[in-house]
Amino acid sequence: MARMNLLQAINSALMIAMEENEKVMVFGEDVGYFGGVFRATSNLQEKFGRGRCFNTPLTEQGIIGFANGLASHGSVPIAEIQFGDYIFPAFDQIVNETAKFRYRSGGQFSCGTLTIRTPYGGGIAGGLYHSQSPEAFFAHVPGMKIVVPRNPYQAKGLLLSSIRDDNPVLFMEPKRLYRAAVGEVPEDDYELPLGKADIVKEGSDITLLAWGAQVEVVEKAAQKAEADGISCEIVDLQSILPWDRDTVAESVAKTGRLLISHEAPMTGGFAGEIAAAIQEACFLNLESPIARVCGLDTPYPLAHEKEYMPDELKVYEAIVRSVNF
Amino acid sequence: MARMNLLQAINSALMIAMEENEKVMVFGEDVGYFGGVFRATSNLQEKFGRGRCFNTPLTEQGIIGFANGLASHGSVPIAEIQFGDYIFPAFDQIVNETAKFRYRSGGQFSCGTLTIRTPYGGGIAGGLYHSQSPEAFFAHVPGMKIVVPRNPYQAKGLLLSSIRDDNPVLFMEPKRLYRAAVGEVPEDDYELPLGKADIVKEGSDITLLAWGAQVEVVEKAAQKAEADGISCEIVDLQSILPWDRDTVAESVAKTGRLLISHEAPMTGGFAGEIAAAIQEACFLNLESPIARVCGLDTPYPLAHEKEYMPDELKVYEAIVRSVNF
Amino acid sequence: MQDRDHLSNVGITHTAKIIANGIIDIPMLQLLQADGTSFEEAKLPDLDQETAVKIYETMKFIRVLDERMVSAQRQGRISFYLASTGEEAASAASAAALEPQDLIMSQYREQGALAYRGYTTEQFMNQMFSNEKEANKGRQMPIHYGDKPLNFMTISSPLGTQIPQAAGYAYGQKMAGEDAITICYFGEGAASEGDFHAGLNMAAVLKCPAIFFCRNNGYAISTPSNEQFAGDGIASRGIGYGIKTIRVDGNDALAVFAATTEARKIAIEEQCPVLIEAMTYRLAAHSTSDDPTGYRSKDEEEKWRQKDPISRLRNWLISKDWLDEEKDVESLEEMRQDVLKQLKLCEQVPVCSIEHIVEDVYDTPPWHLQEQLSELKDHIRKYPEAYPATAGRINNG
Amino acid sequence: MQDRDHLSNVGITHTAKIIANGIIDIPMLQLLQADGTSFEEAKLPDLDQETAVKIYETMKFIRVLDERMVSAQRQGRISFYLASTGEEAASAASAAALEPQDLIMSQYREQGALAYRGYTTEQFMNQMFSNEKEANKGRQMPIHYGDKPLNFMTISSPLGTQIPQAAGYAYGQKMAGEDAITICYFGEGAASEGDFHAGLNMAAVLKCPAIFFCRNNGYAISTPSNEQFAGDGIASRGIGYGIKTIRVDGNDALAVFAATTEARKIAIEEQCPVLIEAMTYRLAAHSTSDDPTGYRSKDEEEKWRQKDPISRLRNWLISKDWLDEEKDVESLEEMRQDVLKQLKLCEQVPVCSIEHIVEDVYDTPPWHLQEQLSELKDHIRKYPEAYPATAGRINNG
Ligand SMILES: Cc1ncc(C[n+]2csc(CCOP(=O)(O)OP(=O)(O)O)c2C)c(N)n1
Ligand SMILES: Cc1ncc(C[n+]2csc(CCOP(=O)(O)OP(=O)(O)O)c2C)c(N)n1
Ligand SMILES: [Mg+2]
Ligand SMILES: [Mg+2]
Repeated sequence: MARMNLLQAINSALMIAMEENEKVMVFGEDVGYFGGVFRATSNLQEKFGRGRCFNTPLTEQGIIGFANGLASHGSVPIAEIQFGDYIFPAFDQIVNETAKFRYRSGGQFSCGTLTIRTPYGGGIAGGLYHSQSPEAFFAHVPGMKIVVPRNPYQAKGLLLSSIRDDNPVLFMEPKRLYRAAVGEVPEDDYELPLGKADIVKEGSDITLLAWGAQVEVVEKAAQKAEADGISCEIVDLQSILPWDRDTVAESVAKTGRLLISHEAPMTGGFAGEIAAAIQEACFLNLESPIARVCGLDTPYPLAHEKEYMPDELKVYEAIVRSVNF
Repeated sequence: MARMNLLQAINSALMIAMEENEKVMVFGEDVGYFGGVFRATSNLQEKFGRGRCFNTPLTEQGIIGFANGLASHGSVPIAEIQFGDYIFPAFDQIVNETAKFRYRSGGQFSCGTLTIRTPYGGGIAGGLYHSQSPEAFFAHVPGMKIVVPRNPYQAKGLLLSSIRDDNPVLFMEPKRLYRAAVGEVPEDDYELPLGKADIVKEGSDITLLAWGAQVEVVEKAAQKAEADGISCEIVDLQSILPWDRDTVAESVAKTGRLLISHEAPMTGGFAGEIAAAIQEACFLNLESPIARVCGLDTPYPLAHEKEYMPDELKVYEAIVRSVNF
Repeated sequence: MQDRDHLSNVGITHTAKIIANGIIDIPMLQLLQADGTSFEEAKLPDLDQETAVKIYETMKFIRVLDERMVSAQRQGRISFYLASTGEEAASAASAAALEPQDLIMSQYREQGALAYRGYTTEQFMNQMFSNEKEANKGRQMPIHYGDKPLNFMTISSPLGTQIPQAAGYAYGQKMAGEDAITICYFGEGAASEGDFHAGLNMAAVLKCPAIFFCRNNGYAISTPSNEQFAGDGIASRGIGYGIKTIRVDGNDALAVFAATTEARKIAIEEQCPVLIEAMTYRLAAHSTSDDPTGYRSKDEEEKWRQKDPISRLRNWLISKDWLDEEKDVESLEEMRQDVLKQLKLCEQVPVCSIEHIVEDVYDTPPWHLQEQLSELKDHIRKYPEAYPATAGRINNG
Repeated sequence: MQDRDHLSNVGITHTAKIIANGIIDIPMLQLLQADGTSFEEAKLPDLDQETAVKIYETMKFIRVLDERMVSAQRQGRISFYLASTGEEAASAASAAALEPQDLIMSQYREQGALAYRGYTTEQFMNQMFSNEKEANKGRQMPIHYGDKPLNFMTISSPLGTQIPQAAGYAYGQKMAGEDAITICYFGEGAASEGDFHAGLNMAAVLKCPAIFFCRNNGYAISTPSNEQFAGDGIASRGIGYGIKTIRVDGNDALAVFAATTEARKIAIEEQCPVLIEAMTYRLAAHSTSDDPTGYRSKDEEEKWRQKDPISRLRNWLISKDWLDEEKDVESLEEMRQDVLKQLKLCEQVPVCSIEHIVEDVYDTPPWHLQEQLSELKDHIRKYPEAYPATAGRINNG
C-alpha cells in the first residue's frame, strides 16, 4: 500500500497495463513527453517509447477515430480526451462507431479493447468549458460502458478492469479530486468489478445515490442529516452503464426513499433514468417521491458556480424534505 | 385548406418563411437544385435563388458551424441534416456552440434565429444508420428547443413557429410519415405554440404520452384497449425541450396512470426524464408505476426491426399491465 | 531537450504576393487509351495474365451483379441497392495490387474490391437478404458488406468515419510489425467531412502505412464536385498534409493497378501513407432511392459511358491475346445464371433467431438486455402471427 | 441543365510518378529585419504615422497587461490568464488593417486585436474579474472577451469551432451587401480540428469574404508543430482548398499589416476567403496553468526573444522619427499605472445578482428555469453565509 492521489493511482494503473501487454498504447493531446496537462501519463513515454505513448494532433474526432481503428485491429488503445467538455467533436465516432462496431458486424470486428479516459466535472472555477459532466449523453448509447471512480483506490482498480474489459469503456475522472483525493492504494495489480454499485455506508431512512466527486458531497450532507437523527445509506453507482439497478433497488426497498445527485443539468441527466427505473422496481416501497439534486438547467456558469452546484446544503435540504414528505 | 402530406406541409412552411423574410436561408446536403433527398426543399432554389437555398459540402459539423455563424450575424438559417443519424458530427457545434452562444456572451450574441431540420425514426427498413431517434441527446442541452410534429398540420404550424422563435430549435421530422401522413393543411400562414403538449384524445383510466410517429402507434394501442373497456387519454408532447410538464401532470392527476412510449432505446431516453418528473409531481396520484415502452437497448437492427419496435401490441400489453397493477 | 525551429525550412520573400489556386497542377496518370491501346510513352505495370484477367472478370461480375440487383430492388425483393457502374476499375484494379493480408476499409461503392478478394455470389446475396447465413447477422441494410476472413472491414453508413480508423488500424499493423497495410476507400464527397482531415493529418504525422484511395466520381448524390470543393480535386490536399500523392484515371484499370502497386510499395517500405485520387464518374444513380435525371443530363452520362472501364480493359486483353472473345460471352452468361440462382436460393434463408437481437451489443448481454430479451420472447409467444420472421423458431429459454 | 466535366482542368501524364512533399514552397513575407531596418528590396505598405504608432502602442500595452496579469494570477487575484508575449504583432497589426465594421472572431491569444479596437483597460479587468460590469456577465473564465459594439465576437474555449462560424458570418455579411468582412484567428494546433477543414472548404466553395488568420507559434500547449502536422505549415493547405494564401513573418508588424491589407482587399473585392499564416513563437507559457520548462529549452526561447516584435517595430519607428524615445519610456510607466489602478478598482466590483444565473439560456427563462431560480433563491435566503457573492443582494421576487 502507498498513499497516492487520484492522478498517481491512474498513472499506476496505466503503468501496470502497459507493462503487462505491449499492445496497450496511450495517446491524446499532450500526453507524450509532457505527460498530459494533468500529468496522468507522466513517464509513460520515457518508459515505453514514443511508439506506445504519443501526442496526437489536436483533433478529438481524429483521436477516437484512430482509436477505433486501432482497437478493431486488436491493439489496446487508451485514448485521452483532455477535458470532458471537448469530447463532443468525437461524439459521432463514439456513438455511431465505437458503440456499434461489434453489433453491425455480427461480432466479426469490435472496439472492445478501447478505453477512453477523460477528466470531467466542476468546482474548479472552470466555467462553461472546463466543468461539464457529460455522462448522460453516453448513457443513451447501447454498446458503451461508462465508469466513474470516486477516489484513488477505486480509480486504479476500476481503470485496470476497464482496460481489460472486452467492451469500449468511457472512464470519467473527477478532476476536482485529481490532487485533492489522497488515499491508500495497493502498488500491485488489482481489479474492481464493472457494473457494480458500492455501498459506501449503510443506513435505514433514505438512500443517497451519487458517483464520482459527488459522493463526497452527499457524504457531507449525510453527516449533517445524521446529526438530525436521519440515517442515510450512501451508494456510489460507479458504473453508469450498465448500471447496478438491483443494488439500488434493494437499498430503496429497505429505506423507502431515494435521492440522486449529480452535477450535470437535471433535465435529461442520468438521475432521470434511475428515478424512472426505481419508481417501477420499488413502486410499493417508496414513501416519498424520488428526489433529484442536480445542476441547474443552464450552461455551467463561472461567477455563479457556487450557486449552481448541487452542494451539500442543497442535498441536505432535499433529504429533510424527502423524510418529512 | 389543401390536402398535403408531411413533406408538402414542410415545404409550404419553408416557402412562407422565405417569402416573408429575405434573411431566411435554407442549406444542407443536396437541398439545392435537387430539393433534398426527400424533396422537402423542392423549388426553393428555383424561387429564391442559389444565394438563399444552396447545397453545402458534405460536412455536418461544417453545416452547423456555418449556420451558427450565420445566425449570430442576424440572418435566419434553416439548416438541414440529411438524416438524424448523421447529426452527431455536428454534436459539438450544437451542444457547445449553438446552445451556449447566448449564455456565454451575456446575451450579446446568439444563435436564436437558427432552425435545424432533420428526419428521424425507424420503420423504414433503414437499419442502424437510417432509423435513429436522437431527441434525448439534445434534451440534456440547456439552450436548445426540440420540436417533433406528428402530422402535416402540426408540422407546418410548428415549423413556422420554430423558424420565428428567437431560440435555436431542433425540428425533428418523422420520416416514416413523410408521404404516409396526409391531411388538411391551411395554405396560409399559421403558427402552433412551442412548449405546449396537445391532448389528442381525452380519457380517464390511463395517460398515453408520445411524440412524432409514435403518436399513431399509441393511438392504435388505445383503440385496442378501449375495446377492453379501458379509457385512454392520449397526449402528444410536441415539444421535448422545454416540455409541458403541467399538461402531462394534470392528465396523470386525472387518470392516475402514465405510459410513455418512444422509439429510441429505453435507457437514457427522454421517457426517463418524464417519468422522474411526473413521479415527483404526481406521487400521490399514481396508481401504478409509470410504464415505458421503448426501443430495446441495442443499436437499431435491420432484420429484427419489427421485433425491436415499440409497436401497438407492446403498448397495448403495457396498458393492460398498468391498469391491472 | 533538442531545440526546435519550426521555420527551418521556410524561405523568405519581401513582396506581398498572395498565392492563388492553380500553382500546382496534379496530372492524371493514364496508360490505356479509350480504345484499349496503350499510349506510346506509357510504361505499363508488371501485370501477369492471370491477374489481368482476374481484374477483368471481377469487373464483369460486378456489372452483372449490379444490373441484377437494381432490378431485384425494383421487384421489391431487396429493399435497397447501390451500383458501381462505370467505377469498377477503380475498386477491382486497386484491390488487385494489394496482398490478402492488407485490410480493406471501404465506403460502400467498392464491391469490386470485395469480389476481387473472393467474396462469393452467395455471400453477396446473404448480405443483401440480411439472412442468418450472413457473417454480419443481417443487422445492416443491403450493401453493408464485411468479412473478417477476407480482411474486409464491415461497412458503416456514416461517411468518412473509416478514414481516421484506417490510420489507427495501419498504426496497429506497423506496431505489430506486420507485412501489411490498410487501404481506405472514400468518395470525393466524404472527403469534405472533418474526419477526412483528422485521418489524413494523423496518418501523416504518425506515419501510418495506409493508402487513402479517393474515388472522385463527380457527384455526391446530387451535389456536383464544384459545389463540393473549390481546389484541384482531392489530390491537391495531400500536398498540404505532406502525404505522397498520385492522381490516376479511375477508368483505366492498368493505371489504377500501377498507381496502387507503387503506393503499396511506398507505404510498406517507407511506413507512411499515400493518397490516390482516382478520377471516374458515377454512371449509376446514387442508389436505388435516387433518380439522377433530377440533376444531370443524359448527354453528360453518355460521354462517360464512352469511357467504360470494362470495354477498355477488354480491348487491351484481346490485343494481348489474353482473352478469348467467345469464352468471354459465355462466361458473362454463366455469371448471370449464377447470380440469379443464388438470388433465388438466398432469399429463402430465414433471418437470425430472436436471441441475436441482443447479442454483440456487448461481449455478453448484461442484465438489462437479458431482461428485455426475455420480455420480448414472451411477447412474441403471445402474438406469434405479428412477428412471423422470428416466432416460428422461438425457443423456450 | 448544363453538362459538367470535373476533368476539364486536369492534365494527363503517362508515368506513375508519386508527388512528394516539398513540390511547393511557400515563402514568408518579411519587410523588417530583426534590427528594425527594412530590407532593401522590400516594398513597404502604405502605413501612416498615426496607425503605425497605434499598432506599436497597442503591442506595448498588451505586453504590460500580460506581465501584470500573470503576476495577478500568481497572487491569486484572478484564477487564470493567458499571455501573448512575442505574438503581439500578429494580432495588433492585422487588426489595424481592418475596418471597424469587420467582425473579429478570435481564438484567445489575440488580446492585441481587441485592444487595437479600443477595448479599455477597465473592460479587460471587468472580464477577468467576471464582475457585473462585464458585457458577458461574468459567465466565462478570464480571457474569454467579447464585445458587440466593437464587433468582437465572444470567445469560446472549444478550439476551431469559430472557423466554420466565420464562414457563415461572412456569408451573412455578403448576402446583406455589407462592406465588411470577417477575420477568424486560430492557432496551428486548432487547425488540426475537423472544423478547420469544414470551415475553409465551405468558405472557398460558398465564396465567403473572410480572412482566416493562423498564428503558427510552434506549439499547441506542449505539442510542437512537428507532432501537429507533417506538411509545409498551414499555408500549404490553402492551395488544396483553392483559397488564396500568404505566409508572413508574424513578428514583423509591417509585414503582417501589409499582408492583411492585401487580404482584406481581395476578400472584399473578389468576395472570397484568404488564408494568412503568420509564423511566430509563443514566448509565454501556454497559460498560467502551464510550465513550458517541462517540454522546451530556455535556449530555444532565447533565440526567439531576440526576434521580439515590439523592439523591432520600435526601432523602425525611431528610424522614421515617428517615436520619441523619452516619451516612449514615460508612456510605458503610465500604462503600468493604469493597469494597476483598474485592476484594483475592478476587483472590488461584485458579480451579477443571482437572477442572471438563468438568463440568456433562452430569450426568456421558461417555466423550469423560473422554478429552479425560485428554489435557489429560497435556498440562498436560508443559508446566506454559504453564498456570500449573491446572498447580500438577493431580491424578494
Ligand atoms: C455523415 C453522413 N452524412 C450524410 C450521409 C448521406 N449520404 C450517403 S452517400 C452520400 C454522398 C456521398 O458521396 P461520395 O462520397 O462522393 O461517394 P459516391 O456516392 O459518389 O460514391 C451522402 C450525402 C451519410 N451516409 N453520412
Ligand atoms: C476542442 C478542444 N480541444 C482541446 C482544448 C484544450 N486546449 C486549449 S488550448 C490548446 C492548444 C492550442 O494550440 P494552438 O491552436 O496552436 O494555439 P496557441 O495556444 O499556440 O495560441 C488545447 C489543446 C480545447 N480548448 N478545445
Ligand atoms: Mg462521389
Ligand atoms: Mg500554437
